[in-house]
Amino acid sequence: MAVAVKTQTLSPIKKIRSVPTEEYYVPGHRTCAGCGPALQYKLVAKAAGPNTIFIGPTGCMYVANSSYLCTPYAVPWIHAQITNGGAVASGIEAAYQVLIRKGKWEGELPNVIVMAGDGGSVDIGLQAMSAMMYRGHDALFICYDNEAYANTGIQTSPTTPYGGNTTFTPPGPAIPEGKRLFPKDPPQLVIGGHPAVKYVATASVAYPVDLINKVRKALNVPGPTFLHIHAPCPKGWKFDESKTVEVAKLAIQTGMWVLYEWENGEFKYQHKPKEYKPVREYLKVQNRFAHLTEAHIAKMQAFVDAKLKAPGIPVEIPVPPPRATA
Amino acid sequence: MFDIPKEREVPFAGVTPAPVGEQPMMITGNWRTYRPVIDHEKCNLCMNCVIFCPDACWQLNEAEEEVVWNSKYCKGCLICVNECTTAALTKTYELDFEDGVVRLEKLF
Amino acid sequence: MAHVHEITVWTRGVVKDKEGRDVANALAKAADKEGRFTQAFDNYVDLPDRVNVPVRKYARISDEEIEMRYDYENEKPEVVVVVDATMVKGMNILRGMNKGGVLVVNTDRKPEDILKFIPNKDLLKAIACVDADGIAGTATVDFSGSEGGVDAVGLGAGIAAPLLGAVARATGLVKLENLAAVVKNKEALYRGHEQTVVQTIN
Amino acid sequence: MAKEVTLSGCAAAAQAVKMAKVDVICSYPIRPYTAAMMELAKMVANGELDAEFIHGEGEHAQLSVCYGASAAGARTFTGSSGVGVTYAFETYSPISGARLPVQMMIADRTLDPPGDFGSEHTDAMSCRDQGWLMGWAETPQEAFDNHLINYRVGEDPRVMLPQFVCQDGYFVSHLPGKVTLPDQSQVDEFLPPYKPPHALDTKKPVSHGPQIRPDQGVIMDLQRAQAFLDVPKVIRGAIDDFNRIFGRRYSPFVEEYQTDDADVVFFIQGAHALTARHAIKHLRGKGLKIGLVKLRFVRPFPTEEVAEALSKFKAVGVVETSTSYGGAMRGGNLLHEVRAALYDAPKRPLTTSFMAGMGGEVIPLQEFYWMAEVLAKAVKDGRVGKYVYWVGFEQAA
Repeated sequence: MAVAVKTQTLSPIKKIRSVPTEEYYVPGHRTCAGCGPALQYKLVAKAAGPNTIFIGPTGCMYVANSSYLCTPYAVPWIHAQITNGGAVASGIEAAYQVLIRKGKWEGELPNVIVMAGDGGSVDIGLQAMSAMMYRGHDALFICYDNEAYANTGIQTSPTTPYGGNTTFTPPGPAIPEGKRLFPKDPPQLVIGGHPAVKYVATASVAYPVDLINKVRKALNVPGPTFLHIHAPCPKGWKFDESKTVEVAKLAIQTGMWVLYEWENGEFKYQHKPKEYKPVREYLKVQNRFAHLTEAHIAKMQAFVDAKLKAPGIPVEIPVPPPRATA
Repeated sequence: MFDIPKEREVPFAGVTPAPVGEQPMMITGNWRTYRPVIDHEKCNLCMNCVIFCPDACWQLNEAEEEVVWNSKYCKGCLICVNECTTAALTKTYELDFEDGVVRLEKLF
Repeated sequence: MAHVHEITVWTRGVVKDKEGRDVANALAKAADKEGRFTQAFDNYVDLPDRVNVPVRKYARISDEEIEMRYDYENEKPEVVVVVDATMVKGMNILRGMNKGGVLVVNTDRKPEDILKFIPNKDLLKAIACVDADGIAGTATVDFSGSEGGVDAVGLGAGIAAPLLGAVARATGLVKLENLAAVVKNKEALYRGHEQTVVQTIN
Repeated sequence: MAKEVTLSGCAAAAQAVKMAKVDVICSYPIRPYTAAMMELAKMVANGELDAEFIHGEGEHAQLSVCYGASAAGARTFTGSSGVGVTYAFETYSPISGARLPVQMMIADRTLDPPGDFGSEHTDAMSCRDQGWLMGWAETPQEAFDNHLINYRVGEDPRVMLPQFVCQDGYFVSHLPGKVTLPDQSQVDEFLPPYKPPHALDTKKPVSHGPQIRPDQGVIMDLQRAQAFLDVPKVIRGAIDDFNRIFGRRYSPFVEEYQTDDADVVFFIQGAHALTARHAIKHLRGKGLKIGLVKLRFVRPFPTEEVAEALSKFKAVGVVETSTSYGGAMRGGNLLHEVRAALYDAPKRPLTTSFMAGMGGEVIPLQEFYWMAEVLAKAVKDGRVGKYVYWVGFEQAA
């Protein structure tokens, strides 16, 4: 009886020059000029290679990429509802398991990758993602985080930072900070309750070699894995589209985003700055934070300071006022 | 059978073939207001433009040892100009060039 | 059927999306003031807009009730406004135009510099060039008026204002004073009107 | 060798799914369909069935898992009841639009509030316009057979549509009945292996379900509409083969009982047809010329067959176990379809609808007698009193 296994080992790379030249996310898609999520998609597809199936829950990376009966995916790709990326991936992985076992399909178990936005991962898609991880399917769930429902015109999501101006959290005299709630922590959500998951990491478009290596490691590790990828959105965050990588880098330099790996219970940091810049540096380059006052910024700095103590440590956040809206 | 004009046919169940190399049905070179222009003399092949382009519009030509720009798809975001380590890339207004015309009859 | 003046505005998603919409909306509002029948809307298929993507905004003006309301597109524009001049390289912006139309372009260049990129320029009666960026300085980026929302910022604070001045000058479709009544940056509107270079073609 | 056993509808469904050599099963518990999954879980645990058995985290996930697995080329099975059926609602149209022949068993249950385990067809009927085949079984035997017939029809290259295979909760799903289990070789002869036309295959990459424009959306709608125009022919072929291979005598769409000289008939789908037959036997003993027309597929609705069958009679009583609040017929779902089918018939019978078995109550013989009385009176008066009667709660008008 054939057993569905991956014998492949995707090897790590050391430098930018060693990044594979083949593209599996090809030019010709309707994503924004300077799109962070598109950039991470390109890198993920390169890292994973041809033996890959992408599942694309609804979001920018569905609608903008597959606009009007054409797609940029050189490997098999399937649309999923925004609700069910994890479940569709489960079905595909299970199908390959049984089809290989029964001799109905010959070849290696493919890399099954869900490419979900923040909403499709930790908001409406959370249930399906969690179940995929609980059941132990051999699939990689990627949350490309542009910190809003960008496809529908920039509405707040559970990862939109405190103080973010979105079309559902506009600042106004009654709610001067715009978004009042502090964000969910997706990797901690995964680590916290899914014993089948042995590898979780955060990544950023600012560090492509690190990102590629994390994708490869996640695909080499058997069972479900999770990557949380910071993907700045020039439209939603309102910065010049040439600054996507610069903004991503600033997030790491200010501690707004932390690069780490979690493997079998151990945390390891990557590209950790020796000294963090003030959060203000990050906020001031994005117009979504233009309305914030000194008091708001101080609140945000306190949140980041607490968070930087260590991943996984619960952050004491200022309790939002009782009538807080998302 | 329904009478579906040839030009309006849609593949069965909307399943479409995967593109090879580029997606010819979504040409994006007409998105640019500015284009990156390279001075190969200054380029040290740091590869930042290649790695950071969301649209894969910079590729390394190994034989020629130089990076090559794809005018047909470049949307003009200029991340490459911003991330260029040697100032080999400069932002230049698209109307200064006669080439790079992608005249689509219809959008999409 | 009533004659409907169709105005198509070509602009770029996100960065100049609101400005393009402002041009269409302001033309319709100004014509409203003249007691005419009007429509102004985004092309639904172009949404959601992405940074730099070509998108279309439409206005329709008529002296009688306009019977087409749900058509996504202007089939036969008689005025085409280009908010970003580089779009002339990318699209057949005059598609559907009958002979005798007018093209209004936001550019600091001369009409002939633009016309060389327009192979079907013989459709045009005139081209009008105005340096709207130079006059108004900036483009307003705001999403409140997109997706059927109500604009919370106001019309014509940015480059739409001089472009509207140019449209009035080149077409006479709406009166300048009615545009002035609906546009925020009135000075830019007037300067646009004054500084527009109109070149007659046919 | 074929053998006769006693099985509930749930157990019979599981046997059929096993003999169909299904590849991926996704379960989630809800009464009353659950036993089908319990049976399949045992078969997998015992090594009788080689399938991936996935515990979904809800009905939405069940259908989503099957969507993915079917797209990857696997034969899939899932099922649900009541509010579980409606919880998965989002997934139905994407599955039929993607033309994936997922099979879903529905053992009917009322929709809340409040929780009621009783059988009503309202759960399944509320999904009838999602591009799935849909039909009911009267007995565990018919349930067994329908699962095989539906795989065969749904996976036919001319069809490629998902299937709701329905049986009344409790009445069929829980009550044991005689089932003739065929030989595996018979099933293999009837049901070829699933050959997906465009599986997600890394060797032949394709994109499934890209975004489309409105002018492309209508063409996709036309594709499904065409499939539904083509499917009756495929069903007829499948039923012919089924009858030949398994020695049954199914009609593809409508089955008639005691209709040769009938003046009035019950029109019905599912379990209660069984009681209706007995009621008819007794009513005939009293001299009433009454018969039964049973519907086997409500999607595709066999318009011509229904019109032809029903236009012979003076009055038709549609016995419904579902309702449409505020509908044109004041409640009768099937009556909408029946009257629409009869509209162009040269001779139209009187029609009315009976809300019977609602809430999952039994429809006793007496209620069928009462309905027969209403029909007889309608014939005598030359008119029906009402579009809909809630049986047991109102007088014959």
